[in-house]
Amino acid sequence: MIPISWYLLLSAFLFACGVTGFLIKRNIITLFMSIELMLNGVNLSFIAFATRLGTLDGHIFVFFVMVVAAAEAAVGLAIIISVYRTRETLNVDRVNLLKL
Amino acid sequence: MTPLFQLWLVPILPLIGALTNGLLGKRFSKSAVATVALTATAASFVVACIQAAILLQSGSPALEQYYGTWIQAGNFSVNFGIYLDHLSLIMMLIVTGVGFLIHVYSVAYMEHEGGYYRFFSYLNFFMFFMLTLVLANNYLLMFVGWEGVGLASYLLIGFFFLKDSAANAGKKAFLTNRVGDFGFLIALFLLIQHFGTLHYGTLFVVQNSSLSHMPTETSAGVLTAIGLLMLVGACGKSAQIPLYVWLPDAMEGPTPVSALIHAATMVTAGVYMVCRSNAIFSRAPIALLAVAIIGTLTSFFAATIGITQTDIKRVLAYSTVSQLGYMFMAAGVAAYSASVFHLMTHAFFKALLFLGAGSVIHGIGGEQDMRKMGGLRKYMPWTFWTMLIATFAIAGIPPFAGFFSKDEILWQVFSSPHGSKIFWLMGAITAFMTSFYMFRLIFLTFTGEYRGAKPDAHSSHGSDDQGHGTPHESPWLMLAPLVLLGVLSIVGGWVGIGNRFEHFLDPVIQKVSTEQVSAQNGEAVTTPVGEGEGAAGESKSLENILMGVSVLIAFSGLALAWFLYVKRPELPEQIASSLGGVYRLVLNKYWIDELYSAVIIGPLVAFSRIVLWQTIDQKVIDGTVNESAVAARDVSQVIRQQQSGLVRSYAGWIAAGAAAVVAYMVWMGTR
Amino acid sequence: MSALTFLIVAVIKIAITLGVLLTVVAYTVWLERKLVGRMQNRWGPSRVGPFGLLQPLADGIKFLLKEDLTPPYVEKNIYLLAPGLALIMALTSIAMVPIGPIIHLFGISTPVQITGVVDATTGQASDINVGILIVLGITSLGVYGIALAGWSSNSKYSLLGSLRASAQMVSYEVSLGLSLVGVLLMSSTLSLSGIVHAQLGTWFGFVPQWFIFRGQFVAFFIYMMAAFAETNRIPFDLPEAETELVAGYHTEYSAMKFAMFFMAEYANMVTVACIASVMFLGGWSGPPLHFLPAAIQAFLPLIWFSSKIFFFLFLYIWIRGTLPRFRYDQLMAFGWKFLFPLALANVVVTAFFVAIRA
Amino acid sequence: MHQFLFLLFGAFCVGGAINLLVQKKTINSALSLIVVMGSLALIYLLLGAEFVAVVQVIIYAGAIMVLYIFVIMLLNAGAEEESKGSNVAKIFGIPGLFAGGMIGIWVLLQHRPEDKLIPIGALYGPADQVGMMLFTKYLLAFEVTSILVLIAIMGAVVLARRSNS
Repeated sequence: MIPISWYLLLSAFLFACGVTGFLIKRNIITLFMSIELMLNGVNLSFIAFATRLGTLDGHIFVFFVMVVAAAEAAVGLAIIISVYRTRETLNVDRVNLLKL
Repeated sequence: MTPLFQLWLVPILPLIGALTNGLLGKRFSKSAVATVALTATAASFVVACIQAAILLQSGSPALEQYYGTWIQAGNFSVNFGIYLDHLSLIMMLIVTGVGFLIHVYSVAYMEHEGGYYRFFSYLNFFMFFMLTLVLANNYLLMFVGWEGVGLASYLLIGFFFLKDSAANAGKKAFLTNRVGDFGFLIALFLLIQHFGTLHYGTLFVVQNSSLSHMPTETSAGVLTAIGLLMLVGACGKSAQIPLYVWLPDAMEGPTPVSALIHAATMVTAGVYMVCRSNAIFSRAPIALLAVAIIGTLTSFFAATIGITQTDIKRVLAYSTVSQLGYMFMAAGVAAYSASVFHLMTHAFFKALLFLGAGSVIHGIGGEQDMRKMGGLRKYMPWTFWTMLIATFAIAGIPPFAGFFSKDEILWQVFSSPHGSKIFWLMGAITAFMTSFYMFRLIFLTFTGEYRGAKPDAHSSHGSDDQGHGTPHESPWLMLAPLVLLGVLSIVGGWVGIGNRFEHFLDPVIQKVSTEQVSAQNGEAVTTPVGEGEGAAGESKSLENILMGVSVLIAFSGLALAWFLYVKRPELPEQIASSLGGVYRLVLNKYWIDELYSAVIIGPLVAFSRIVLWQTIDQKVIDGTVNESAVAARDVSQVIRQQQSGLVRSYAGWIAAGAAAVVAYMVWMGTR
Repeated sequence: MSALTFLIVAVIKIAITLGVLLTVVAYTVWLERKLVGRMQNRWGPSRVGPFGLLQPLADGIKFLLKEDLTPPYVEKNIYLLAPGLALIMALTSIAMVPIGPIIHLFGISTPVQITGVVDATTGQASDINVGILIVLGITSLGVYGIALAGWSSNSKYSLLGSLRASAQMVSYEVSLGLSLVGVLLMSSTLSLSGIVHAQLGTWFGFVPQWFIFRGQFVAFFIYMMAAFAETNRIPFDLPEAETELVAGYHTEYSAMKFAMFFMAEYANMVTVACIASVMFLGGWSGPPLHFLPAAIQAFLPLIWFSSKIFFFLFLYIWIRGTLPRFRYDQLMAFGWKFLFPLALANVVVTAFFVAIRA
Repeated sequence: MHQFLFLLFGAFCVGGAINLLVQKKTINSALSLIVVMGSLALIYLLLGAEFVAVVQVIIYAGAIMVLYIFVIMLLNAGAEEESKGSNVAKIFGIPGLFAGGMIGIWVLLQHRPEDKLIPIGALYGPADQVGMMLFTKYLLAFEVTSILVLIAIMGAVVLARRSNS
């Protein structure tokens, strides 16, 4: 018997960790992984609420989130590869040609 | 209504031709271009004839067709509609018929000019707008045509746009017309304000019109204002004092253009408009008087100038102005039918004259100065005879067309309640001068010896690249229209015998006489009392006398011309020198252009340059723009520091913003 | 049954299964060496014990006693983690496989399946509803062992090998999963025992109603191809192509860690064989042989199952002895351009027929 | 039992997440992320969402993360270099983040009293029901996501292909 708020706190924590990672990490791949982490946190709260409300819709949304995550990973990693080919670096701070 | 009654076809066909030539003409061969243009015009003419027949045998005063709403603002609405009554019928037939003939003529005349397709596309374009003008069922649509023909004439005057004079002439015509259009527009606004509609049917048809119940304005009133403003518009378009200056310069355009636009059709738009608005003018005697005065002055004035001009086309131009003045004079004495009648005959013979002049110019390789012509009769007999016919017509010698119309006008001026003897006198003198300078033209051009040096191939008009040896007759393609128009110039006037023409126009003209208006009820107005016949019934003898007088005048003009230019060719110079200043004054067209440029244009330009341009535009407007741009740049200088190109800082902002949003939502949710 | 007995039974089943599995793995190696030897017209191991039967034991001892050296410049912890990961993943998935029907021992009745229990209400054997998916998941996790091994050992051969391995396994997992979809459609369940139960029964009393006989032979073919690629066996053993990359991803490994990879590979073979037999060959079910004595009848399911496993292992070895190795682009092209569309087509056709039947 | 399992896997999640942040090497971050995902899958199982759990393992751990690892190996991404980026992230992002987190926790604690307790397997989401919903109620969204994935595939191919080929 677990109060739902525990799940929610866990998911919030995961999400927060994802955001923090996105903010403090420099490696572009790690940034993407932080995004995945955020998505997972959201998924957890989806599932928790689905159980709490006794409906399966939450599960469905998790599927959609996963699909989007997969697509995002595929495209993102492709972008990473092409960026690496041109800029020879994975550090986002060095990929800043767009400024000024 | 019979399925054959498809008025929209009449304007649309030339438009199709214009678009076809204008868009694809570059790829067409000359013959193809000509075919397209001619087919469009001819078809339009045929359709026009069919429509006319339908109207006449339908017996109804007017037929109208709606093709949907154009503007819908409150209870004021303008719709695309075509309105065919006897007036617009005549105009339509003139435009399409003469237009077609001139198209035929142009095929040969423009043979060696550049921009062949451009020319015909413009010409068809003009036809479209002119037909819109005459067939519109409301003033706004008419105004569209009005502007459209202005545009077309601008394009055609400036057809040889490589020539500075041509381009300037085009600009001049356009600007001068704008002045007139300004007045016309205000007149339309007044109409909308006071009658809430621009639709002829609503305005003029007696039963449902607030206008036709208005009394005649003894003193100045709204109708007077509308009438005067319309007159301004008409002056612009029909080259009346003070806005006539553009028409002589418009002769820079190719001669067929001068014939079609600046003699036969467009310049008569003003007359058409005045006659169309007769219900208004008849109720505004002051405006009517103004029309008459301006018409009379213009005709007299232009005639005097015409005497001294040596450029064949300019002579014709001034005679056109003078004849238009005649029409206005007629309209000014509420003799609208006479005015329209003269409009028609004038369309015939003046078009013929221009085409003949064009044929002459064409024949001697672009020379336009009459002093370098002469003796062309034996080189180009067809041209000579046809032009002679036209001259007889314009001089008002029976039984040619001009005689009937001119005589009608003079009689009306003399007899109608709005008319006066002074008008008649001036008109008569003008008639005298007219016949004088017209025969002067004929004699100078066709009789005597050929004074032209060997004309160079590349002179005034365009790039006429066929080297002319001796003068030669024009090809049959140009002569055929001459002949046809010649026939029309002879028989065209006969329709006026016995006031038939006047009666034909009765349904259009609202007879407004003082007592009827004081009676002020519909049925009194609806029973038309033929003013003309009434007058004619009483004083047939007087009319005959006047007729004789005008014929006499015409012949005397002929005689004088003969005396001066055939019998004693040296006299004119002597006279000119003896007259001295006066002659120079007239020769230089009274320095009207110089006057305008000094009084109006100069100050205007100076004002524009100094105040509008250097002060308002450069300092205020540009200054505002530049300053705001500078300010934006400075602000951006500060802000753009934020665009570091570092993804993570952007992410940081996003996170902060999201947190703020969440906090706000929670706060809203928990209070 | 009580939680305690459940626990005890589970532990016992795990112990037995693991033991058997490891033994099978060990003796698969022996069998392979023997068979390939015969195919190449040599004896193969024959010194240690009769027919060299003790050879695996000797090998094990050798692996244990060899010096366990760790090359410098390797990612230490990952380098150590990788073999364990590989082996664990290989051994785990056997837990889902229904090896036999319910047996009754000492008054306790339980299916011969680690994750299986007897449904109290129906008395039927039941297990995880998504067993097959779990197997697939674990198989997909098996990639990590190889990938990490290759990457952590900081050598270009290993890196290339692991790159190849991960790409190849990820690609072929798609075809693998899709090839099973047909069977799942027909059995309309995801639980392995359920699938086995769906294949019980025979035509004319002796032809078993296995899915391979019910139109899934194409799927079976696809599955076998994909399985060979999954387990990095010839003709798909590009990751450890000794002629190109010394030994692929486990070039830098030695002694017991190498042995772990070795065992993982063979355990994977066994697992794949189990899944194949369960999905297509009816698992422990088979044509009833009534003429056999009851004592043997009791063990018939296990016999059937083990014989199928043996058949598959033999097939592995046979093909290894027969076929040459693919080129890498050929491998990928085969996987994506042939197997994948074929599997899709199979799914569509099967779904069509299932829909018609329903 | 249930609480014990939840706390165990939750601890795994937290540890993995934190490890993802503190690790300097990309590969370690990836592995810890895998740990997080695995334990999340088990938590899903606790919540009765077995199908989601398995799919989580197959798709996330089995496919997506393999892709990450693959790219990490391909680009041979070692330890991340220390480069001074912008401080905006640290100045605004993290405080804002913690502010948001605090607010979230506060809200949760606010609603603690009527908080429902979830027994193990309170909702049981077997594959067939989920699939039924997926193909009836959410069919349109499902198809749209399939299109999305297709586009993603093409995009990935176009982006990652060498320009000279």
